[in-house]
Amino acid sequence: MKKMIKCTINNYPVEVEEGTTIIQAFKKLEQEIAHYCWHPGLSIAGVCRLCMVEIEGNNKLQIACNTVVQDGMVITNQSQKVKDTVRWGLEFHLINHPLDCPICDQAGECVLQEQYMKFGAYQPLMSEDKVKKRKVVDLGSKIVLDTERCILCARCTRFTDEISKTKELGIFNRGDRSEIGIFKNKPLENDYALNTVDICPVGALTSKKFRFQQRVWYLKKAPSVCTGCSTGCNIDVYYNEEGLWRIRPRHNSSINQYWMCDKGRETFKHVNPSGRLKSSFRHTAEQTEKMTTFQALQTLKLDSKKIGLVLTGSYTCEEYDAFLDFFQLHSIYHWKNNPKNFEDYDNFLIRGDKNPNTKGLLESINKRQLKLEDCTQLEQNISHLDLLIVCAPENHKLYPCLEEKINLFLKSKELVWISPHSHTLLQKPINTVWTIPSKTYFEKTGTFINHHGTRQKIKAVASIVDSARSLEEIIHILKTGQTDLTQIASIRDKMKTNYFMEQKGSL
Amino acid sequence: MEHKLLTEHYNKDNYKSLEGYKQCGGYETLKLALNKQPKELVEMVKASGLRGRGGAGFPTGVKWSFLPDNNEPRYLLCNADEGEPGTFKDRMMMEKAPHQLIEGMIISAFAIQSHKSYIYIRGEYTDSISIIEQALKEAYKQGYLGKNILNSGFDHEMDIYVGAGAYICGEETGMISSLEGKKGQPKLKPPYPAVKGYLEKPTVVNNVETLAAVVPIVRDGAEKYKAIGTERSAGTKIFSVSGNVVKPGNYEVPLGYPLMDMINKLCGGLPPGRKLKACIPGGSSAPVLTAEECEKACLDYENLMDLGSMLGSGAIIVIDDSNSMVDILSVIMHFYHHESCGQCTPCREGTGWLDQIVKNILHGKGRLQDLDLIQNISQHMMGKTICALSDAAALPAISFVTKFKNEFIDYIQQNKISSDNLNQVV
Amino acid sequence: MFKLSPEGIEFVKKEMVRYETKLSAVIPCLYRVQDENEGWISPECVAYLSRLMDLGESEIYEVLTFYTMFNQKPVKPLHVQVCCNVSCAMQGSRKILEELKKQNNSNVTLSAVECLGSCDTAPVLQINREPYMEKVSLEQITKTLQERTSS
Amino acid sequence: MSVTKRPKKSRYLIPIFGGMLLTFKILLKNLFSRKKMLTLNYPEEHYKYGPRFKGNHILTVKKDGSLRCTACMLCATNCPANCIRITADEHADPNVEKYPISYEIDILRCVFCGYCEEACPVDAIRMGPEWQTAALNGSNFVYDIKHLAHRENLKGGVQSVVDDKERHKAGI
Repeated sequence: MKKMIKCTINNYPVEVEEGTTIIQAFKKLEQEIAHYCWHPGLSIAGVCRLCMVEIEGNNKLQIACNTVVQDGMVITNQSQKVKDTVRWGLEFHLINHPLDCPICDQAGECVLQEQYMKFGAYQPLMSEDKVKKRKVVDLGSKIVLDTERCILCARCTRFTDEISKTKELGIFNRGDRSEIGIFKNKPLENDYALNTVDICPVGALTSKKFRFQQRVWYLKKAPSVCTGCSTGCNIDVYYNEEGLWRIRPRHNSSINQYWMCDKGRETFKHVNPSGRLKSSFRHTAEQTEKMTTFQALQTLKLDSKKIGLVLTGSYTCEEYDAFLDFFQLHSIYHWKNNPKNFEDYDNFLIRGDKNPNTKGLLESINKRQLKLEDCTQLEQNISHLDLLIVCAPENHKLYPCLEEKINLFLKSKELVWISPHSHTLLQKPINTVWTIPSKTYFEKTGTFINHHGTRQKIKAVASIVDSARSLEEIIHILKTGQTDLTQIASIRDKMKTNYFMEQKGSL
Repeated sequence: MEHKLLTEHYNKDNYKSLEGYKQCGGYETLKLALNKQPKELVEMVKASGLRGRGGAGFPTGVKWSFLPDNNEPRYLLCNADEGEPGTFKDRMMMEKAPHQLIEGMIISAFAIQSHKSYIYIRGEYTDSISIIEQALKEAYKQGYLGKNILNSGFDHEMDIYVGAGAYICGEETGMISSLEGKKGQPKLKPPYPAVKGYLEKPTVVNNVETLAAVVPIVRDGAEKYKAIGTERSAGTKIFSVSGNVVKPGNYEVPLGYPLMDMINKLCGGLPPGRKLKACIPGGSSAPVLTAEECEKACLDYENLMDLGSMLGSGAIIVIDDSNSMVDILSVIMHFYHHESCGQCTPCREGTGWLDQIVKNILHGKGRLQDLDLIQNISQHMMGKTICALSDAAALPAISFVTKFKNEFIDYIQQNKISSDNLNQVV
Repeated sequence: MFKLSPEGIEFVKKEMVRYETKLSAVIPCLYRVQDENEGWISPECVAYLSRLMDLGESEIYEVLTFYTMFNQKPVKPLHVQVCCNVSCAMQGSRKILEELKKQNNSNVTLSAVECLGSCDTAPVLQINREPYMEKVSLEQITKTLQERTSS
Repeated sequence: MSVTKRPKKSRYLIPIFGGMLLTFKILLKNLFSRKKMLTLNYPEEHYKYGPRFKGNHILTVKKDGSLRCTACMLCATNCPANCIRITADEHADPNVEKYPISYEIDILRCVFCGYCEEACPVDAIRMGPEWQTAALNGSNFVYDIKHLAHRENLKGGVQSVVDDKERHKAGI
């Protein structure tokens, strides 16, 4: 326990831990303070010179990011002196900054824009020519750089130095000729490179994939948990009525801090309606029958059959519980994305287990003292089964062994394939195959348990495919023969009180 | 009158060799110092009132006493990256008396108990580099450096590091960055170098002249040194006089020496027929003094501070009436624009902006409101950055524009082009 | 393809252990590369040095572009650096530079540099990394350049 | 609510005749001096609106004939009728950077408020003098770039007065 000290910020008394910098105290109090170079996840650079504060008894203004709060300090950034300085600081930032906000992809979430509106001078004094620098510089397959828009806050270079430790980026030249760049033949291609785009306060670094796709003010964001691997990074999903557009990390000090990997940022594409399984089908060798999910579940005969269940780690704990409670199962199999590197870890965020809830699956199994076999065991047992239910992965791309496994599943007498996506192999089977659309993480509410055992709750944001049902809902239909979904909500509420008491990183 | 404390033997040819230096009593002080307690030496330097001769004028003994009291390795760095326009004293000292610097450094290193020191020399000084290299070799050979110096049990290694052309490396933290092999960008303070400097270890950075001055202090005692100069500016200082004087050069005088005496008596006055127009007393970053102010000026820290200028590195640039102040300011502004490291925004953008405005005025494209703008920009550059380079750019800009406003207005209103000998703008 | 001479490689190895950190050796090594590569450092040299010293290319490139004494473009055998700061400018150094530019000597690269620290002997210039030429006049430098060009 | 007292039945005749009188007066006037007639023989004759009239949209072009539009989507954002759809893409020239590969206005949804024109930072969209949106059944009422910038009436496109060089110098 650190010692707490008292100080006054803009006339509000506040108590902070010893060693806190002034800017952290400002953030804690939610007081506005202009800044570019300071980022809570990076070292202090102190170069933008905007977070100026006046400390009582000190004639000279101090930067808040590198000044530690001392007991009894009286700090303000509301005085005229500070306001003038900030206004001029912005003026200095803008004299060589191009005024191409209409083209710039950052417009709308640009810190420079925001802070100019709040603190700026509105009366440009510069009448001389701006310094011209390179535009649309290719930094590799992921990122585009505009050196003119760069305000040299050095966040990105600090990121590559300190967090990814790959050191691709550097600030070359000096004075107002300085520019961010990479060395000729070494592109910015590390697994975390796109974080530099997030932390760039202006539109200097933009992601090639997202660039010019949407203006950010058309997008809404929803908090969620990344389903790309078992780390369970906290994310914000940006979406609008046309679909999902991008994923950015959300701060969680105990899991991903401020970062996420570039692979995780791609885990929104499978959620979008194109390519989703839009209704249930019953494929047989002779014909394909389209039906609603409700119909399909009504027609499905489960009585007195030997049922095998294949589970992947992409479903929520609630779904596993519902499934395992309902069925009388002959055997349960765990389908891993890639058994060889399943335990891999790059010592930062990326794990080989490409499922968000493998821990949750194991927990549900262990709670019921069931036996979970590896998917390789299925080969021998498949002939004993009457019906095989496969809760397939949500994101097929993360499963390199997908086709091989589908061919195995197709050997069963009857196959129920529950997934947001279908597969061409399933459409021309020898025996009967049911494909039932399930929901993605964006459409369902539930709990994921990450690799460290942290429970994280996700919340349904929008309905994307109407006919899709979560496993819970499927069980509900099977149990009651009704599609009344309000009942599920009550079950969920009950579970909430049971499960989410001590969770961290909740939404 | 000159007071030759450091430069006493500079006219001797063999003074730069170890033998010559020893003949003039060299390395005797070191023996004296090694018999004292390190703490005693720090107190001695503190008592002598020696202040940093590089520009900032911070009391040297006080700087040394900031070092934390622990067993961490600590470094002594000698700042020989002399880049301030108008300054050339360090070059002379290194070329004429390398052993004086080395002796001063060994004593200082002993005082702060540092076992490793570097002399950071700017890359252009090829002569100085070879002379110091030679001198270090000699000193190692004679056992003044290395393990167990003069059987005192004190070890010290000294090496040189050659810069590569960046003014900002003359700033102490910039120099540390450069020495670490990075860009010479100044570091955030706090932590100060005395706590976390070179490689995050406690570090003391001192100017060549400061370190050399430790020798006479230890030799003659603090009292004697303190008696020279004025009450608060003790000791002698080497001034580099350049510009429009008959005999430019380095002159060692006690602090508090009148500026006009320096110009007229020691430097032989201005070229015949010329009149004093202005004088920059402390290198290009010091605010300029008008001819009237020069009459009142004495060369010490306080007096110049009262006149709104500063002693800086002691580089006196004398400007006569044949020069255009607009042109000189444009040269100075170009310098700071060129040398800004580009780290802090106000300096990076401000120096370029000032440079452009002054150039516009020089080329007859100025506007009257530009004069206010220069002052405004400068005002908001001062004290807003990590190091003092933006102050160094802002101070001359403000002083030139206020003190020689009419000349600037002339340029703006009459589109006057600069005087003949300065008309080539690079 | 640029390569250091065996002595050069030896030098780099030595410098790498001379200072407390390997990074400190970057500046001396860049000097060495510049000397062996006809007075300038190409990106290729940086890539080579980064392999030799096992440092990131951009780390070395940052240093290279920060300091003015490293040439990023090819220079002629005589790199004449004329000081154009206050004291020298007052003594007409800019005029000398201008005149030298007009002479258009094909063996000479001209550049204006900041204070060389020899203001008492203004105007001052430096050819390559040799000792300064002090109190130069246009005639004197023209003559020197002609002599050295012909030899 | 105001209540007017109804006149007696017989009194209606007087204003009816008054009205008839006026009608016939104008009829006769128009018959004899057709120049002073107020109505137009649409569609043979067209009314000429003032230059500020906000009619059908025009996308202005640069000197080389390419669109001035930078696809900033401010018009689409401001459009109260939600009738503008733009798809942006990367331009080969780094100074242009972004341009629309498709720009569609659903003219039947448009309310001709002129907000798109107001919002445009580069004078790329204007509302021109044309006002006829009528067309036959089955016509395309979603105007594309070809129609908006290069339709025949525009005679090779409308150039904006804003100078590109000046604009680029200012960093826009």
